[in-house]
Amino acid sequence: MSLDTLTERAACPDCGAGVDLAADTGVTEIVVCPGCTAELEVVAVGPLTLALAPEIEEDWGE
Amino acid sequence: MSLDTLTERAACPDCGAGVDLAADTGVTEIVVCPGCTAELEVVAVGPLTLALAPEIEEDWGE
Amino acid sequence: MRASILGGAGYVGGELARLLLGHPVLDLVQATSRRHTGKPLHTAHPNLRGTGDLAFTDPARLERVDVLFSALPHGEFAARLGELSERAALLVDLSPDFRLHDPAAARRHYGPGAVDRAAGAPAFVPGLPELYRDRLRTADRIAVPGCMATAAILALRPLADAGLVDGDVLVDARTGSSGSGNTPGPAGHHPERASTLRVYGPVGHRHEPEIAQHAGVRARMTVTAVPAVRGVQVVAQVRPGRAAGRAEVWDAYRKAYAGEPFVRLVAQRQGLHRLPEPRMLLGSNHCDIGFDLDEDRIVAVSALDNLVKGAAGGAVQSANLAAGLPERSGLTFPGLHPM
Amino acid sequence: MRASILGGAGYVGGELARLLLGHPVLDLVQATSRRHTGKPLHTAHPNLRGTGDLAFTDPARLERVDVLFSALPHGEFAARLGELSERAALLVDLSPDFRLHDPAAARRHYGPGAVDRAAGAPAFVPGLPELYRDRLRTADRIAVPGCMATAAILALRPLADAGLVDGDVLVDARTGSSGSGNTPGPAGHHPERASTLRVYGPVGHRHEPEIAQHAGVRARMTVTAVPAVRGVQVVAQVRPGRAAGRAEVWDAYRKAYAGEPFVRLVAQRQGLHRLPEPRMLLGSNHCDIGFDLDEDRIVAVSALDNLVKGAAGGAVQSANLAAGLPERSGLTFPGLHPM
Amino acid sequence: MRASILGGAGYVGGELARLLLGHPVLDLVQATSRRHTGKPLHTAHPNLRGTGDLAFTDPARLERVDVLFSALPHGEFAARLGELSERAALLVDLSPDFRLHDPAAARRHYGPGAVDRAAGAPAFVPGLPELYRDRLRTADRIAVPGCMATAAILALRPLADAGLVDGDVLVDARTGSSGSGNTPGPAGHHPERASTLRVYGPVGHRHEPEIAQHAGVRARMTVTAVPAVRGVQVVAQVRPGRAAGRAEVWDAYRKAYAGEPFVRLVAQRQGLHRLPEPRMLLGSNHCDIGFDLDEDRIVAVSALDNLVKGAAGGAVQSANLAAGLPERSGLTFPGLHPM
Amino acid sequence: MRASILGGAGYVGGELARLLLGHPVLDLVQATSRRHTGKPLHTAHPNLRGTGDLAFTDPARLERVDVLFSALPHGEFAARLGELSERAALLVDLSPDFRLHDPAAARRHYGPGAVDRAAGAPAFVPGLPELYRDRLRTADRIAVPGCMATAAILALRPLADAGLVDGDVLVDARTGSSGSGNTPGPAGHHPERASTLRVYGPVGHRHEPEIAQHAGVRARMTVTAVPAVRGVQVVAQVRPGRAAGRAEVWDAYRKAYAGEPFVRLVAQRQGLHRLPEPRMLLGSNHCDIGFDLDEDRIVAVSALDNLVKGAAGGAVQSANLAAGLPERSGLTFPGLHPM
Ligand SMILES: NC(=O)c1ccc[n+]([C@@H]2O[C@H](COP(=O)([O-])OP(=O)(O)OC[C@H]3O[C@@H](n4cnc5c(N)ncnc54)[C@H](OP(=O)(O)O)[C@@H]3O)[C@@H](O)[C@H]2O)c1
Ligand SMILES: NC(=O)c1ccc[n+]([C@@H]2O[C@H](COP(=O)([O-])OP(=O)(O)OC[C@H]3O[C@@H](n4cnc5c(N)ncnc54)[C@H](OP(=O)(O)O)[C@@H]3O)[C@@H](O)[C@H]2O)c1
Ligand SMILES: NC(=O)c1ccc[n+]([C@@H]2O[C@H](COP(=O)([O-])OP(=O)(O)OC[C@H]3O[C@@H](n4cnc5c(N)ncnc54)[C@H](OP(=O)(O)O)[C@@H]3O)[C@@H](O)[C@H]2O)c1
Ligand SMILES: NC(=O)c1ccc[n+]([C@@H]2O[C@H](COP(=O)([O-])OP(=O)(O)OC[C@H]3O[C@@H](n4cnc5c(N)ncnc54)[C@H](OP(=O)(O)O)[C@@H]3O)[C@@H](O)[C@H]2O)c1
Ligand SMILES: [Zn+2]
Ligand SMILES: [Zn+2]
Repeated sequence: MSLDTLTERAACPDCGAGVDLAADTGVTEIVVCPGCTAELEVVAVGPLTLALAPEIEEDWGE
Repeated sequence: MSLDTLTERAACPDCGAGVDLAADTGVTEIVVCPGCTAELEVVAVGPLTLALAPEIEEDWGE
Repeated sequence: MRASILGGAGYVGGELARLLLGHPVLDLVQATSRRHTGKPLHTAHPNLRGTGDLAFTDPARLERVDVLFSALPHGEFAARLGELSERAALLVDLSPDFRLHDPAAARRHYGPGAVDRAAGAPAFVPGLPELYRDRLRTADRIAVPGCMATAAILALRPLADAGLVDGDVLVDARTGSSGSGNTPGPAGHHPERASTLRVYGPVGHRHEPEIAQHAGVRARMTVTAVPAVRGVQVVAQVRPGRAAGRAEVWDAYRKAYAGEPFVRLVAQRQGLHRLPEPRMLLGSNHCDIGFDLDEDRIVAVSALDNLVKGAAGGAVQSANLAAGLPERSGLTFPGLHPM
Repeated sequence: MRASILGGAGYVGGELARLLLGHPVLDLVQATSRRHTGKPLHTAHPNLRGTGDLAFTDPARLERVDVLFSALPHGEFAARLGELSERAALLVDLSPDFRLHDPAAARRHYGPGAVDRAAGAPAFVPGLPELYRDRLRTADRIAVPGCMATAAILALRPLADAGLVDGDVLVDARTGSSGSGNTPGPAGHHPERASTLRVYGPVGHRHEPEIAQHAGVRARMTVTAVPAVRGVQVVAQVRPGRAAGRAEVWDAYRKAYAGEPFVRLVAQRQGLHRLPEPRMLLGSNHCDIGFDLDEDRIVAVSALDNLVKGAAGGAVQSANLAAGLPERSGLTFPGLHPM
Repeated sequence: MRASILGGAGYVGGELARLLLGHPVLDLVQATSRRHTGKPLHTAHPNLRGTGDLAFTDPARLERVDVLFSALPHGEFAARLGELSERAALLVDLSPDFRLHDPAAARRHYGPGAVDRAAGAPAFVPGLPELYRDRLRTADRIAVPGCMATAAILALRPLADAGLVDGDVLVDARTGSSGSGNTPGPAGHHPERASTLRVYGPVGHRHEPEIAQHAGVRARMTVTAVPAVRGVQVVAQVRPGRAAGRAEVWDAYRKAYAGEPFVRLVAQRQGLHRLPEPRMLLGSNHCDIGFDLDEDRIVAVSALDNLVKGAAGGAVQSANLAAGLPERSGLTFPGLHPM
Repeated sequence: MRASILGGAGYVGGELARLLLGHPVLDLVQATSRRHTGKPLHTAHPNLRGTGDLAFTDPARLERVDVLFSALPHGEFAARLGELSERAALLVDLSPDFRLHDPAAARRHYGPGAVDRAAGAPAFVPGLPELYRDRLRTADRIAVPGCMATAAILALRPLADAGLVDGDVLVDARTGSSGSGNTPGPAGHHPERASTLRVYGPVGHRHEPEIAQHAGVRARMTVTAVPAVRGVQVVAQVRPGRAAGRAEVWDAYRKAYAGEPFVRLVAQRQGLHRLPEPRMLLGSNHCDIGFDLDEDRIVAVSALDNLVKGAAGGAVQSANLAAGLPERSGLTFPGLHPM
C-alpha cells in the first residue's frame, strides 16, 4: 500500500499492532496483520473493526 | 602436491585412474585416489603399487 | 458370550476387533462399517487377514448381543442410545459422550449438545478398573475415559491420595497420530505430520476436566503431536507442597497399584529404561508409571498405547469385570522390544 | 530478471519459491494459489517466514515476466499453454504434460488427452542439463523430467553409451511421500504411511517411457513408498552382456559427468557412505550416482531430492542456462549431515 | 516341557523369551547372559517387566531341559555343540552355523572355520515348516534359516516348483536395524541410521546360498537398510520363461500354502494394502506373500518380522512340531494396525 | 579471512565446515580429526563431497588463522587454551568449558575440574548476539551457549524483562539424537533410539544454570529424547504473576526481537503452523519463538536446529560480528518444507 493513499488504522485483535487499511476497505475483506501475520477480517467500518478471520474447522490434531 | 615435484604415477586398483605420488613415497603410506576417492595404501615401490587400504572390520549392517 | 462393535472400521474399532478375535470367551459376531459394509474385516484392518470370515455389517443391522462396544465419533453414541440399549445387556462406549459430569466443562469442550449428555453421564461407570473396579463388576453401562486422561489420571491419583499435590499440575502430553482416527486431513498428511513436534494444544485441552473428575487435581495440559503412530506419554509436574522423598512416592504408587494386572511401576535410576515410554507398550494393555523428583518437584511420567489401555484394551478389561470374567482375558500380549 | 510460479502453494511450488527467493538474479514476483490468494507465502511454506512480503496471487492475475515456472497437476499447464505463452519469454513446466514424445505411451499413462500433448512435446527442451545443455542455452520452452526418471536416466545413460546395457534394465525406485503432492488422502494419511514399505507400482510405472526416451534403454520399474518425506533412490540392475570391470564402469561415468556441477560419483568400498542415498541430499541439487558389480551384473544406484534435482532445482538449473546465467546460480546448498 | 535360551539378552533371545513366557506348554526356565547375569529379564527386555521373576543365568550354568534354543553370534553354537547336546533332547539353533550344506559357500561367507560346520549341517533339519514339516516332527536338531532367506524362499519356492522361474532371480531385500543385533557401532548409530536407505549389500549377500539350497533358484541379492527397527521385505524379480497369467501364479501359491497356518497370500488389486509389507506383521509369526506380473515378469513380494517368523517364531513353530504340540502354540498374536 | 575447526570430524565440526565452505569471507583452511587425519572431509561428512580438496589435519598441526572454532568434548578446549591462544586472533569455543560463571554450578554439572574454568569464563563473551551483540563486536574470545539453553533463553528473557515471570519456570526440552555427538553407544543404538520418548533428564539438567545466567530466571528442566536426528524444541511454562494479555506478550517479544535477523515470532491462531517446531528449521540459523496463554499461564515455545543456531550457526553469527562482517554472512539458508 503506498503511503500517500488515504488510510485508516485499526488495532489487531490478537497482538494489538496497528493495521493500516485503505479508507475504502469494505466489510468481509481479509487482511494480514503486519505484527503477528494473523489473517483478519474487517467486521465493521466507521470505525474500522477487525476480527480473526473464520477458518474452515479442521481437526488439527488428537 | 606441486606440479614440479618429481612424481611417479600408479593406477588405482579400484577405478583405474592414475594416481600421482612423490617419488620418495614409502610403503604403508596412505593416499586418496583422485578418481574415486578410495583410500589406497602403497604396498610396493619400484614400481609403485597401490592397494585398497585395509579397514578396521566393522559390521556395516545386517 | 456374544459381542459387537459399532464403528468397527475405525482405529479403535480395529483394535477392539483384534482383541475380541483373540478373546477366550467374548465372541465377535458383528463389526459395523458404512464404507465397507459386506467386505471382510481385513479391508480396513490388514493385520486381521486370516483370522476368520467376518465381514462388516451395516450399522443399521445390529443383532442383539451380550456386550456392545461403541467406537463412534463424539455425539453419535448418545444420539442412538435409546435404540442401542435394546441391543445389548452391556454397553461400553469409547467416545467422550458420557464421560463428563460437569455440564459447563462438557459444553466448553464439546458444544451445547453435550450438556444433556453430562446429565446422563452418572449412569455410566468409568471404564477405569484401577479406580472403579467394584462398580464395574455390576455395571451395565460403561464410559471409557480418554487416552491422555487415562495416562494422567493413573499417574496423578495416587499422588493426590497421598497428599502430595499442592495446587495445579502441569501435564505435558505427547501423542501419536492414530489418536486422531482414520480420516485423512491436512494435519495428518504424512509430509506434514511425519517429523512434527506440533504443540497443537498449548492450553485448554478437553481432557483437563476428565483428569479433575477422576484424579481430583486441576491439570493444566499442553499437548504435542510427536513422530509416532501409536502411543501416549504424559509428563506431569507436581509440587508436593512439602518435603517428599523417593520412598514416600514409591509407597504412594505401590499402595495404589499393588496387584494391579496392567499397571507397572518404572522408576529406575540405571540403565536405558528408567522411565515409562510408549514404544515397548504398543499392542499391550499396560500403563507404565514412574517418577523422579528433586527438593520441591515430583516429575511423574506415564505411558500407554492410546488404542489399547487408552481405548479398546481399557474397554475389554472393564467388560471382563462386568461380565464376571478374569480381568486379563484377551489382554495378555506384553508388547515388543526393540520397537 | 523477473520470475513467477504457477501452482506456488504446492510442494514443488514451495521449493521453487525457496530457490528463487535465494537466487542472485531471478526475482520472484508472483506465486499463485487459489486456496491462499492474498495470504503470505509462509501460510503454505512455513520455512519461508521472514523472507519478504510476497503474498499468493490469484492464478488469473499473472503479470508478464521473463521466466514462468509452472507446477500444476498434469493437464493444467497444457490447457493454459496459449495464454501462458503471452506471459513469459521462457516457460518451464514441471508437470508431465510435455515430457513424452511417444503418443502411445502418453495415452497409456495419462489418458487420451495426452496424445495431443505428445505431439507438442518436441517444442520443449527436456530440463536435463547433463544431456541437453546446449539445447537448453537457447530454449524458450522447457519440460522437466519426472523425479524418478531423472535419477534413473542419469544412472543409466552413461552405461548405455558405453555399450554396457544388454536387454531390459530392472529399476527399483524408492520414494518419499512428498512425491505425491500436498493433497490429503488415505494413502498419505500418517498412520498408514509412516512405517510403510508399500510396493505401489510393482509393474508398468509411468516413468518407464521417459527413461526409454532419454537413456535409450527399456526400464522395467518397481516402485516402493518408503518411510521418508523427501528423497528418491533408484537401484538399477543391469546386465552388461559382456565382462566389465570396475575401472571400465568408472570410466563410463567419469566421461559422462566430468565437470558436471551437480552429479557426484559415490562408489566407495570402505566406510559407511559407499553408495548414494537421499538423506544427505535433501535441499541440495545434487544427483549422486554409484555402482557395484559382480561377474555379470552391474548394480547402479542413484539418489536425489525429488523436490530439488527431481523438480524445482532441475528447473532452475535449466532456466539458468536458458537465461545465460551461471548454471549454479541459486543452487549452492550442499545438503546436511547427519540427517 | 522345559525350555532354555542361550544368548537370552540379544534381540532374538528377547523375542524367544517373549514367546516362551506366553507359551501354553513350553516353560522358560533359563535365559543366559554374560553381561546381565543375575539381573531380571526386563533389564534387557523392558517389555517383559511384570511377566515373572526369571533372572539371566551365566551361560556356563545351563541346566538340562527338553528344548534348548541358541541365539548366539555365528560360530559360538558350533563351538559348544558337544556340550550342548548333553543339555537338551532338542537343540534349535538360530545362528547361521548349520544352515549351509555347500562347503564352498560356507567358506565364502563365513570363513574357513565354516567348512567343517557345513559337513555337520545335514544333521540339522531346516526350521522351515512350510517345506520340511514332516522331517521336523521327528527332528532333534534344527537350524532356522536366515530372516531374508526365509522371506525369499517362501516367495520363490512355489514359483520354482511350478516351473515359473527361468534363470537367475533378482532379490531386492529391505531390512530394519534389529537384524544387526544389539551391539552399538557406527552403522547403527541413530543419527546415521535413522533416515538411511543404505545399499550395504549390492552384490554377493550371504543369504544367496540359503535361497539356492531351499528354493532351487539362483538368487542375486541386493540388500538395503531401510528406516525401520523390525521387518524384512523381499521383492523378487522372476522371469517365468513363458507366458504366465495371474491365475496360474495364484494357483502355484495356493497349492503350496493351502492350510499353512502362518503364510497369507496378499495380492489385491484394490485398496491400500495390495502387497505384503512388514509393518502390520510386527510381533506376528506370519509371512505374507503376494505378486503382480506383466507379460514376461513376475514380481513376487514377501514380508515378515525378522525377529519372529525370521527367527524366534520360526524356531518355536519348528520346536512345536518336533515336540508334538499344536503348531500354532504360543504364536497367535496377529500383529497391529495402524503401526 | 582464514578460519579453522578443531574437532572437525564431529557433528558440530561438520556443520561448521558446511557453513564455512559456503561463507563469502571466512575461508576454511584446516579442520582437525585424529581418526581421519589425511582423509577428505567427506569421509566424515558425506554432504560435503565435491566442495573442495580439503583433508582433515592432525590436531597437533594447527596453523595460525584469524578465527579458530573449537568443537571438542568438554574439558579439551580449556586444557589447550594457552597454546590455542597463539593460534588465532579470535577463539570461538562451542563446548561448555567457559560458559558458566558460577563455580558451584560448574562443579555440580561438570566436576571439580570445571571450577577453575568458571573463573576464566568472564573473559569469554557469550555467543548469543540477541543479548550481547555490542560486546561481541569487540570480542576476541567467545563461548557459545548450549543448544537447549539458547532455545530457552531466547524464549524467556523477553518475558523476564517485561516482568512477566513470577517464580520458577518449567522448561520442557525435546531433543534429537545428534545432540549427543557421533560416538556410538547403547543409548544411541538405532533399535533403542528410533521410536523413543526417553525422559532422560527428568530433573537437574546442566543447561539450567546457563538459563539462569542469561535469562535471569530459575528454570526447572525436564529433557526428553524424541524421534529425530536434529532439532530442539522448548516448551516453557511461565506464571506471569499478574493478568497478562496476548498483546502484552506480543509487545514483549516484538520489542526484544525487532530487526533480529534470526529470530522469528510464530504465534498463529490458525492453520497448521501455529507454534515453533524444529523440522522446518533444519539447516537454518533461525530460532522461532511463539506462545499461547490462558488466564494465569504463558506457554512459550521455541525451536531451533541444535547444530546450527544451537551451535555452529550461533558461532558463525557471533564470529561475523567480531570480525566486522555482515551478521548474516554464510547463514542465509532458510530451511526446508515439507521435511
Ligand atoms: N483414536 C484414539 O486413540 C482414541 C482413544 C480413545 C477414545 N477414542 C474415541 O473413540 C472413538 C473412535 O475413534 P477412532 O480414532 O477409532 O475414530 P475413527 O478411526 O475415525 O473411526 C470412527 C469410525 O466410526 C464410523 N462412523 C463415523 N460416523 C458414524 C456414524 N454416524 N454412524 C455409524 N458409524 C460411524 C466410521 O466408519 P464408517 O465410515 O466405515 O462407518 C469410522 O471408521 C471416538 O469417539 C474417539 O474420541 C479414540
Ligand atoms: N512432488 C514431486 O516430487 C514432483 C516431482 C517432479 C514433478 N512433479 C510435478 O509437479 C507438479 C506439481 O506437483 P506437486 O507435488 O507440487 O503438487 P501439489 O503439492 O498438489 O501442488 C499443486 C498445486 O497446484 C495448484 N493447482 C491445482 N490445480 C490447479 C488449477 N487447475 N489451476 C491452478 N492451480 C492449481 C494447487 O494450489 P491451489 O489449490 O492453492 O491453487 C496445488 O497446491 C505435478 O505436475 C507433478 O507431477 C512433482
Ligand atoms: N537379529 C535378527 O534379525 C536375526 C534373525 C535371524 C537370525 N539371527 C541370528 O541369531 C543370532 C543372534 O542374533 P541377535 O540379533 O539376537 O544378536 P545380538 O542381539 O547381538 O545377541 C547375541 C547375544 O549373545 C550373547 N553372546 C555373544 N557372544 C556370546 C558367547 N561367546 N557366549 C555366550 N553368549 C554370547 C550376547 O549376550 P551377553 O553378552 O549378555 O552374553 C548377545 O546379547 C545370530 O547368530 C544371528 O545371525 C538374527
Ligand atoms: N551436538 C550438539 O548438538 C552440540 C550443540 C552445542 C554444543 N555442542 C558441544 O560441541 C562439542 C562437540 O560436540 P559434537 O556433538 O560435535 O561431538 P562429537 O560428534 O563427539 O565430536 C567431537 C569431535 O572431537 C574430536 N575429539 C574428541 N576428543 C578430542 C581430543 N582430546 N583432542 C582432539 N580432538 C578430539 C573427535 O574427532 P576425532 O576422534 O576424529 O579427533 C570428535 O569427532 C561438545 O563440547 C558439545 O558439548 C554440541
Ligand atoms: Zn496481529
Ligand atoms: Zn580410484
